[in-house]
Amino acid sequence: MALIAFYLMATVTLVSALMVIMARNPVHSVLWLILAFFSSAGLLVLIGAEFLAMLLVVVYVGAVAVLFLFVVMMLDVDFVELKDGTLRYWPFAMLVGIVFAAEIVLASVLGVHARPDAFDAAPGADTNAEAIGQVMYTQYLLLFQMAGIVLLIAMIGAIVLTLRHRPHVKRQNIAKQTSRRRSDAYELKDPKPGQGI
Amino acid sequence: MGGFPILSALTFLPMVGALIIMAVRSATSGSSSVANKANDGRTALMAGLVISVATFIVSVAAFLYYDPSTPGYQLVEQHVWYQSISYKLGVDGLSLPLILLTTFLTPICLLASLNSIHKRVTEYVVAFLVLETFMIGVFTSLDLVLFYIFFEAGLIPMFLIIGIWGGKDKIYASFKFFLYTLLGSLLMLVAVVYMYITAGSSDFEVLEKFAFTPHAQTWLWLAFMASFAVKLPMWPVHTWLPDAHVQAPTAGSVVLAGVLLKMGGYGMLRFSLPMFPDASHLFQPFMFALAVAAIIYTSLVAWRQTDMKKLIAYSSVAHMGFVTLGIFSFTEVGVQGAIFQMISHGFIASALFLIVGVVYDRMHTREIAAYGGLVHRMPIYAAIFMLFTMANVGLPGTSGFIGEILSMIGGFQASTWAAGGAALGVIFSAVYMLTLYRRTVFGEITNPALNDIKDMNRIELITIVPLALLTLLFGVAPNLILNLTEGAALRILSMMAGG
Amino acid sequence: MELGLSHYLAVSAALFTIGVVGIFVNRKNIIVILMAIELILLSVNLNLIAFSVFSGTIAGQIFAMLVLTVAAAEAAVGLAILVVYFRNRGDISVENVDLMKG
Amino acid sequence: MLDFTAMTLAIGPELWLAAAGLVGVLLGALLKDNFNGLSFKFGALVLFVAAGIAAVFYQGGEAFGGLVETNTFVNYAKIVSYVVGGLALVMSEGFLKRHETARYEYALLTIFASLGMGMILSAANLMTLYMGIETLSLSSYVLAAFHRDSARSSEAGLKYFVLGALASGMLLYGSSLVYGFSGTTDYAGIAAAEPSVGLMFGMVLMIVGLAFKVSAAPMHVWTPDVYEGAPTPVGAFFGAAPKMASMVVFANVMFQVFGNSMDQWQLIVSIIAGLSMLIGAFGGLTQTNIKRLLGYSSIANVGYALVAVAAGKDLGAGPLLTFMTLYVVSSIGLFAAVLTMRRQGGMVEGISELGGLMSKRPWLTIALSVLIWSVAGLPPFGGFLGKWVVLEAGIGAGLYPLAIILVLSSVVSLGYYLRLIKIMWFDEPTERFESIDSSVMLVVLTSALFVVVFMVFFFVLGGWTGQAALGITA
Amino acid sequence: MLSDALLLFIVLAPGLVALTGLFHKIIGDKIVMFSTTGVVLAAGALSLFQLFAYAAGVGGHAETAAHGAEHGAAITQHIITLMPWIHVGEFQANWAIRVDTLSIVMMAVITGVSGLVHLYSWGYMSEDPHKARFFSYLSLFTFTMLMLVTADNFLQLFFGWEGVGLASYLLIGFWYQNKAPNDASIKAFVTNRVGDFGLALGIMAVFCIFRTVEFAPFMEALRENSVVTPLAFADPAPAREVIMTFMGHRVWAVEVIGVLLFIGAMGKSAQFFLHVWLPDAMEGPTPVSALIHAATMVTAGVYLVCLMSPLYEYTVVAAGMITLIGAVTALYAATVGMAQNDIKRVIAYSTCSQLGYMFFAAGVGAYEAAMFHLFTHAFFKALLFLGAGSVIHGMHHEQDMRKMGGLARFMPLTYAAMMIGTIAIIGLGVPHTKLGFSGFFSKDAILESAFAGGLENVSFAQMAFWFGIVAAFLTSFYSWRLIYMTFHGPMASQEAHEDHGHAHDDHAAGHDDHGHGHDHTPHESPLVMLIPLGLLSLGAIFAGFYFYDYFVDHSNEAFWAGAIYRASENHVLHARHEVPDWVIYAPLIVTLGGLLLATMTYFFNRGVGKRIAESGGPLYSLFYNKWYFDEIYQATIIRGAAFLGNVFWKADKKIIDGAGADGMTALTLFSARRLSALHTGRLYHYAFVIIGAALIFGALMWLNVGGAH
Repeated sequence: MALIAFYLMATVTLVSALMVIMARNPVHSVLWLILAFFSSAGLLVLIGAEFLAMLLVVVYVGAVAVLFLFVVMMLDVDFVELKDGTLRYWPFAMLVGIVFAAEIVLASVLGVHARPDAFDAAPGADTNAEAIGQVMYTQYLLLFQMAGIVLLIAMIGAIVLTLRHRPHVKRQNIAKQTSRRRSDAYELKDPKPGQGI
Repeated sequence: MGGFPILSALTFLPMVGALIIMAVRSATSGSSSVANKANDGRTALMAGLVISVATFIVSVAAFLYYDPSTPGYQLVEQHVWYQSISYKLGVDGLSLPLILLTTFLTPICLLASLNSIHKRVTEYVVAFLVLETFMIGVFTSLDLVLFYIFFEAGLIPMFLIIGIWGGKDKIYASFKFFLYTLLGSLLMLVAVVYMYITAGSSDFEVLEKFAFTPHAQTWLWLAFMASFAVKLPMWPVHTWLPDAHVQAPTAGSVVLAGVLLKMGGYGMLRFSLPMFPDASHLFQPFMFALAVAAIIYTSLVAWRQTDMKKLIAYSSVAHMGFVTLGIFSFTEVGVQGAIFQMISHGFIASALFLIVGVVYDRMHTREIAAYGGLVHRMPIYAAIFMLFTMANVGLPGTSGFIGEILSMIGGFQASTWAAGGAALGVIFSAVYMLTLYRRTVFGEITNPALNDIKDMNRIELITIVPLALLTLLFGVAPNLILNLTEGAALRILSMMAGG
Repeated sequence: MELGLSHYLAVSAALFTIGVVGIFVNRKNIIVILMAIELILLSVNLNLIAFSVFSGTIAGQIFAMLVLTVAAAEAAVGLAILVVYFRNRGDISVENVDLMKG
Repeated sequence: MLDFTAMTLAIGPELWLAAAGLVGVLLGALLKDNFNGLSFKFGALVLFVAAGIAAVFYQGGEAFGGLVETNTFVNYAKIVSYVVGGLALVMSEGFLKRHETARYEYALLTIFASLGMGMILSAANLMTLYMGIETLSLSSYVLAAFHRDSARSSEAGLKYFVLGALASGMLLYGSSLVYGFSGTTDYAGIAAAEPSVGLMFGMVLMIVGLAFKVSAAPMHVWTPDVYEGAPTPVGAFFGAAPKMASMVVFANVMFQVFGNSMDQWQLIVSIIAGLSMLIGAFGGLTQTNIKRLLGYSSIANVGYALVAVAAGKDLGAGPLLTFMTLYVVSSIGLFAAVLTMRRQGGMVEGISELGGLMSKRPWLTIALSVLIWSVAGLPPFGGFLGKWVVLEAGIGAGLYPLAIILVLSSVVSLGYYLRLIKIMWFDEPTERFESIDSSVMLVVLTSALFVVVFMVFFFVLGGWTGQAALGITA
Repeated sequence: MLSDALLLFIVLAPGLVALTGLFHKIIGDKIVMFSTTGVVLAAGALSLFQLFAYAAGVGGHAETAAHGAEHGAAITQHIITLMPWIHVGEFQANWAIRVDTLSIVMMAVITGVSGLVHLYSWGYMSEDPHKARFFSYLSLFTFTMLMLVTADNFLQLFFGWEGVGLASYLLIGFWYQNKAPNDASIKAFVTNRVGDFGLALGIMAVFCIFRTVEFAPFMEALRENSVVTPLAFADPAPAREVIMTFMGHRVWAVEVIGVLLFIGAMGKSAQFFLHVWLPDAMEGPTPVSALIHAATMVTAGVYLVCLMSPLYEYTVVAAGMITLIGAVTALYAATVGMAQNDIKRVIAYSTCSQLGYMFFAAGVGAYEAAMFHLFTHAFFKALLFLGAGSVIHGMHHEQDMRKMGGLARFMPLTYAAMMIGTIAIIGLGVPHTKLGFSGFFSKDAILESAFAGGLENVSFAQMAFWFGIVAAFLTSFYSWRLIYMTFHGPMASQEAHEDHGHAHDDHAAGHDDHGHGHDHTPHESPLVMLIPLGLLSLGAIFAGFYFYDYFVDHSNEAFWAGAIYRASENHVLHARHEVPDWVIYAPLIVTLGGLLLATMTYFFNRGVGKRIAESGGPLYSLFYNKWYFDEIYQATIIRGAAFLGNVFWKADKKIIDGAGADGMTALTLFSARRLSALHTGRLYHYAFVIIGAALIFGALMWLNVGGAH
């Protein structure tokens, strides 16, 4: 039963992953990507890693994919025209891909025989989330903080790169407004007759 | 003298002088008009001259403290530097004459530049003095790593000298000179590292006693030879030399022919023979073949040259062939002959380049065809040129003869073929030198530009006459040098025999 | 046949390959490259979690969480750079990214 | 629960950097553009202090339950990285000001990148390593694209990002395999694990990822483009601080994590080293852009450093530090030279623009030439001894082909070093040169002085690195 | 024997006065001329005095001298060591003055002739602007030649050997502004160098086998046949029986040394194959030709062979080679001499031919006869040359005999001197009596020795004899031809004078003045030139008669006193007394035959010679063109070398640099460009490279691990 579910979801994952890179329209790609995430989340649930499965959906689908969609929409490019001529490289790419995959599969799968087929997603705890929670802020506190800094960097980076102060846009400056004095607002002139200002 | 580090003083005196000149110049360079600049240059040259003469005096002092009757290294200074590498200086009968040659030639070079170098004179003087330090360092160091540092560092000032003050194709020549030489010496570096690791020291005296396996010797020998063969230069890796000589300024050619080439021969005697005796024996026929090829081949090529400097450059290659021949005869006569030939060639080739420089400064061409009939206007020049022509030809009575004949006699004991081939070179040298002389000096003046050419002036005479006198002196009384080098030669040969 | 580690590893390997191939097979659109990178990270996550679960050590899952975080950050930075690039060039075709070469 | 003493001993500099970085963010938020000018001095100071802290806690220690563990080997690298990072920051300000991009984020990102460097150096766990790498990388990507109005800069950022992400992916996948087959992410645990095919394969992928970070061939492909496109000060930073850090990390991972499988990785590292030397030497020959040229030069030098890595822990650790120290110091000086090349009407980086520098700025030229000779590995400058110790390690380990490649590529690469010298010394000046920031001049002179002084007093440097290497060999 | 101081004076003083030429600007030409001439004349007087005194002493103390001869050189040889020259291990050579009979004879010849030539040059060179240079060259030559003959080791010999080459070079090219002298001087130097090549190798072989380059131990070993231990290539063996490996062949060491040394002698003495320079050397001023290219330098080869008599006594091949080459040269040069028109060239070929005589004499073992001929030849050949110089001087530097004729009227004294010289060279005399000119004694001694040698089956001796006879005939013919063409008949030069200005006056500025300052009639030379002619005439007449006994007859052993060594089985010199009468008369007969033929063709029917020349028969062309030696050498050796030189030069650039520096650079740059092209700047290529690398490294690892497991 689990096996059938696994094969089903694995197939969906791989097919949608393929479609991500093969789709003509990037919007479609993003959608395929979302599907791939969903189905791999399913794969994770199969072995009991529910917390990660949830995170995957939340972070990827909720944030990353949406970000992608946003950018794809924002950068108004003629996508259909872009995809022409890609097929020429496919046979070669397939060959490389197959060899590469074979190498990894052989390396990772062959050596794994000694491992038990039984799995335990929550060592030393009742649930998967609890198991993670036990170490997340203790043993791995440093990494948790690092992750924060990484996100901070990403934020600073994104802002420094994309944020623009448009010089001709009027913005409200409250400090400036409140610090305004009467004397700043007007100026007394004493024009002599016949001379103008 | 006691503990005074005379060799360190000797080695670094020019460098310190160079730094002082540089510092003084940058301090005074604030207000410099064109006239001032010319003046600055002259002052710098004079300062350089004073420093190099002082260096020469120090080297003579070192010579006086040297005891030729004791073999082995003397005036040794040693300080541990890094791990088993030492800062170790010392001289023996092999290096001392070469040091004297260096310190003797440098003032001459600077003096010869007085008329020919007009731009960036301060830098020129600094480059020369720095070069002098490196050249002396090569001969004084008794540590392989230190030697290598000096050996390779010398490329830099020479590169600049050719590249800045050289002729039209100076870039090509300077690059060729640099890369050619470097390729060889980097292969040597690998060998140096290997030796350092294997023997656990880079001290000459330790390495001389250390017995490398025959297999290792073969490779080490080849790697060292890659460097020395280029430096010497041996056929067929000589092609950088004509280019470098032709493009270098006169003084550059002088120091190149006078000293830099000698480092190759010095290296063979210092390393190849005593440290890799088995490999040296193994490659003896090979070296003989190359030496003879160099002598015959380059002599013939020299004959066909149309450029005076190129001709002399090729002739240098041929003469260095005798050095190879002598060294690889593994006989006392041959080795002493090779050392003598190096020193003698230092005088003769230097003088010949100066001689070319004299007319080049006046006519700005080195084409043989542009000259002819110089004797009518420049009799003193003609006489001096004749002397050095004959010295280069190897006429007995000049030092050129002693070196050639001793090398050949040494070579004869090892291979009659090689000696025979080398002796053929003696014939060819007459052909090309006399042809050169005849086409430049004899005949009628055909080039109208030569009509009011001036004979050598006092400065030029001061530069060349000492060389002439020494060439004759050592031709008549070569024992002055031979006695000095005897101990070193015997020591090298005994190390070869004793393993 | 039981559901085993090998299954997951195989899927993950395939996914990784697809991601990798996606980077160099795509000639037209940079965004797809960014998505391919996400696929690679996904495959890594699968791997890590599978190893974690099948070996009974929690480290892999923590690792996966970190990867997840970084993936988000990477996506943000990547897209920001892409936007800047687009502003400069008006185009995000992969073929045209060759101002600098040699 | 948190042992602050242990933490400080182990990663004191990084804690300082993180705190300072956050303070910097606050300052930026408060002072806004007023912080721009100050931020560079602030950043440099932070980095120098971090170096100082690293020096104080030189012996290192372990903290965070084994996530981080430092010793003299990595602390030495930290000190050097922070110092050269600080120098890079010092000389950046003028350039960025002229290009109107002197924003405080630059300094902050540099600090965070340095934090990343510190973390990867301190890492004793694959996860720490990964987080450190990402900290460093993400900052670097942004820095590379920092000239956001320049097509070249943004293209550099893009390329760096895409390829960097790919490399991270490889590294990560490799890490996952390593974790899977050893059952732990702990360095010590992995080192103790039974080697298996999967573990080794994971190691290969990790090597690929790390090689990318140090820009070793054939994972070097991004280097020339990014060096060329990124703003010059960024190039200077890349060429120095992260280079030192990631090189040492590469070695650290090889020595510490996979130390028992040396016969498995030695060949691969040797190939990478050989390829790097050759590509770095040959690739630079045709370059006319000086930054690109320096990129190739750095590839070649990474190749030399990798020879020391391939020589193994006992032979290679000290030489690696020695070589990298000399190299990164020279590198920062060389990039300072590029900073002097600004002309009226924009940035010009063709090497011919250096023409006749000698006649205009003799001291700068002499200092630069010293650096170039040094990087080229010629005596009598420090770079020679750097090469010497590397060769010593390589030959000591019997890597003769690598030694030969090393010298051959030295000759080839001299082709372009000589060209630089030639342009500066032999050619006539093309245009008049502009005034130079005193900070840039300072950096050039300092680094030139460094390679000269440490040639003479090489035993001092050799002593330091030798002692530092004891951190992992003893 | 003279005191050491005087000997030193003889040898060194000419060298020192030669240096005065350097300062002629300061001290003036005259002082240079005076000092050089005075010193050399003084040296000449001293040397001659020594020779006569020595000869007289031998006459008086034949017993002692004979006793001395038995004990080799030990008694009579006197060596003054001046200073060490080269001392390297066993290689010891000193600057020294060796005085024995050989060097006494040579010193007399050299300084005597040189002194006269110096004197003669006062007149001959009177209008040359470079007199100081000329005189100092002459003195320099004298010095180096003396160094050569007084050497006590091979190296000093070599010094002198090359030194005279240098002086010869300088003097041949004395008129340096012209092409011909320049070419000739280089040719002379280079051809000599070819000889020196052999000599140098010979010296090396001597050192290699005998471990010394000093004459005394070398010869001692050969005389005593003591065991020598060679340095290389041979095993220890008695000196005469050492077998060495030379250029891959196992040969007798003495033969190798002998042949090599003889090659040196061939070069210096212009023997067949290496003779080409001597005729060209006539481009030099005539006094030079007299001194260097007739009387002294060219005989150095003969001297060397005689000096090396202990060696050649024990060689078969080398001695045979000497005989053969000598005989061929004697005949060859005589044939060429018949067809030449330049007065100096005729004499030059004559010299060549006479040197051939000397060599084959030495080759058959009659060293004394060779030296005797050397001695007499010096007088009459110098006389002939100086006479010719006088003619040339009188003819305003015209050298073509076809433009001369009837000069006897204008210059009777010169004519007389030339007649004496001619009679001396053809060797006119009455057999079985002691009546005859000097050539008679020496040449007949040679021919008889050769015949005697032939009887004793010495290699090539028989041939040498017959060649010598034929050559004697030819000598007589061309010598008289010269006399007749120059001094007799109508004055052919009258019409030639018109274009004389173009022919030969382009030597030096001074000669033009000379040529045009007078009317164009020939004139007798000044006294300063005639005195040397007179003195030499005396020598040409009486030297043979006076010294016959000492050199080759009864007192010869006492006279030579071991300076020339003869092996116990060599009886050639005595055997010549037993030759049949026809051998003794044959030279006289052929000489008279030559005289007759010359008289027929050039005295009575003056047109005959011209007609033969104009008909240009093949034999005539062959002789006239010197058997085409120059052309053959030009076409083969010189062209070949030039071709090789050019090829090598091109190879330097194309092949060596092409495969080396330039080629590598090009290849490097090519690869660099290719490599650059690989950096396309495209992301997907870059990504592919990274992935490909991962793939390959993975595979490598796979293989590696697979191999391990």
